[in-house]
Amino acid sequence: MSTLADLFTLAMVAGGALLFLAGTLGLLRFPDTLSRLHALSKADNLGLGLIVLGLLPQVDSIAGGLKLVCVWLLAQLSAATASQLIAGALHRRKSGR
Amino acid sequence: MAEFLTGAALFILAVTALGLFRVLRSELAVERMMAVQLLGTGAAAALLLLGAASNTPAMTDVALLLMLLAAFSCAAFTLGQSDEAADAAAPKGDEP
Amino acid sequence: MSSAISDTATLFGLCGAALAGIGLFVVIAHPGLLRRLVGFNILGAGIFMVFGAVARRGAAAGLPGDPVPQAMVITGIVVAFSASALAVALLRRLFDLTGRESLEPPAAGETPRAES
Amino acid sequence: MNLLLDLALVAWLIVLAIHVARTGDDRNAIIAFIAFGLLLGLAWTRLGAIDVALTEAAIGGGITGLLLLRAEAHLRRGRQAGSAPRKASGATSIVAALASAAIALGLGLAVLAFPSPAPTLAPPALAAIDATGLGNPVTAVLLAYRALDTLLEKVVVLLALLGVWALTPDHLWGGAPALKEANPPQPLLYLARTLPPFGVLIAVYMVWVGADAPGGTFQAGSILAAMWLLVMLAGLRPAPETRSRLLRLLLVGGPALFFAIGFLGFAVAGGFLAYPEPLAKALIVGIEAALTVAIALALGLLVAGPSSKAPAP
Repeated sequence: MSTLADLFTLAMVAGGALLFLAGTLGLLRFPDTLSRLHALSKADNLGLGLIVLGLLPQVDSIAGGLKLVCVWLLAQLSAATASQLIAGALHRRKSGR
Repeated sequence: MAEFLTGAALFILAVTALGLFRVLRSELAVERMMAVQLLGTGAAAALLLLGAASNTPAMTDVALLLMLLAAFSCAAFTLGQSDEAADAAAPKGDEP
Repeated sequence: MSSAISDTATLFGLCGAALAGIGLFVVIAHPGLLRRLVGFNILGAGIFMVFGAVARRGAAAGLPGDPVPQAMVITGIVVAFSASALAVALLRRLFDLTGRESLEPPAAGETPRAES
Repeated sequence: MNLLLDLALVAWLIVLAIHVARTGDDRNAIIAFIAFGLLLGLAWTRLGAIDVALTEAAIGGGITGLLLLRAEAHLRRGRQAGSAPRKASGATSIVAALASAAIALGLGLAVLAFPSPAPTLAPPALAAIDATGLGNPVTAVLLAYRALDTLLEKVVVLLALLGVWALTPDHLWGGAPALKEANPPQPLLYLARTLPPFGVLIAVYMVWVGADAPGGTFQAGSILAAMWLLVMLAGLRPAPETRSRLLRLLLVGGPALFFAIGFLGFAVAGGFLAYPEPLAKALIVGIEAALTVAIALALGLLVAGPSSKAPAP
């Protein structure tokens, strides 16, 4: 375990954690629901992505690394469809009234 | 290193959970569901970090499962919403 | 190390006790049956967590916990889910037949809905 | 840092539970309960019980949420305006609070009074594990040492399903439950096409890895059930008719195979559910595969509820 890899992990994980903070702030502070949704999906994907990237040097088997990447890919898929679904529900609510 | 990773997990969980608690009082059910989504992603990130910190690779599987089902619960939620919209559009008085 | 384990176990055991109390409160005090069902699930989660504390304290021989209570909790979760599904089906039937979603007697003004 | 994380988790769990108790809106309570399920999964990993965490994540975070949200939507749709459930009276609340506080206190005292060298069955569970050919002690408990419990639990799930089906009105008996949305949104269709392949892959992985690492039939079964429900919700596949022979055969197949192997134990190994040693692992994996299918079907049908369409002639 080289110090360089450790430093990389440190930087990436810290960046990811900050993005989660940014996402939450966006969720609480942005003016309307759609822009909150926007902030949320950015933080989700990028934050988790950075953390996965940062943890990759710490993994000791190829299967473990693949699983980490799979978690991120699934997060991409589910975040994308989830925000579409939420936005669609919001849209229908507005136009239904 | 393990301390740092655990600390990062705690930080992410704290941030997302506090966001959830603020939003739970919100008017819009949609926003609550968004906060639950964020908590789900945060929980998955925390699981990955904790798994790396305590050297238990099986925790990655739990994160995998959370991510797989995150979209699922969101879909379940929007189903109720779409019913509401359909009801608003349909004429009233169709008693089953 | 072992004192840290028993600290964690005690902490989550107490949490389980509190959750069981809150769940029980919802089951008794809330009139809506759906909410009672959620309370029932919280009550179950609390009890399972006390079990988890027992399992954690039984960590030995290189295992993170005693596998026997853990296996019991897994069966318990599945059974609790089945019971919840049965309860939901009963509630939906009750609601379709009578229009009520609680077990309290209907108020004077309400008329029971006729079945289709 | 670890203690701090545990404390925070405990605090959030309790806050969410209190929110469920206090909030006025049922849907709000259910959303809080889904978040509660997520955090509960995390708490189980802190207790060193990853198998339980997987089960909780699959059931508590996934299909229980769908079950409750569908029920809530049904109630909301049929509710007449202005007939919101009445609040509990003050006296009831106080009595309930006292009773539940007493129970919580009693449980808490019991937790504090646990015997100090904790009794454990971990060493005997590990000592006999070689005979089963498994590597995961929890799977060994579920399918070898206490296989009778698991078998009875399967029967309980089937009984619950019978109970749900028994609520079908007479003229609809044998028909299919209505799950499909009237007008499924486009992203749901996309999700129902892309997610199930991943889900099936992960479920197979869970069964496979369950022999030696955390995972197993229950987790895999609930994932499969969730994926199946997703496909039915989007309307890509119709829900099966409950009178279908094949469906009933598959439902009963898992427990029946379990019973058959159990009785075979009398003949070959001298006891109910005793596995002959060289075949133990093969038999266990076979039972697991059949049980996974049966559990997935049973859980999916439990969520789908009684049939609400008359059977096709």
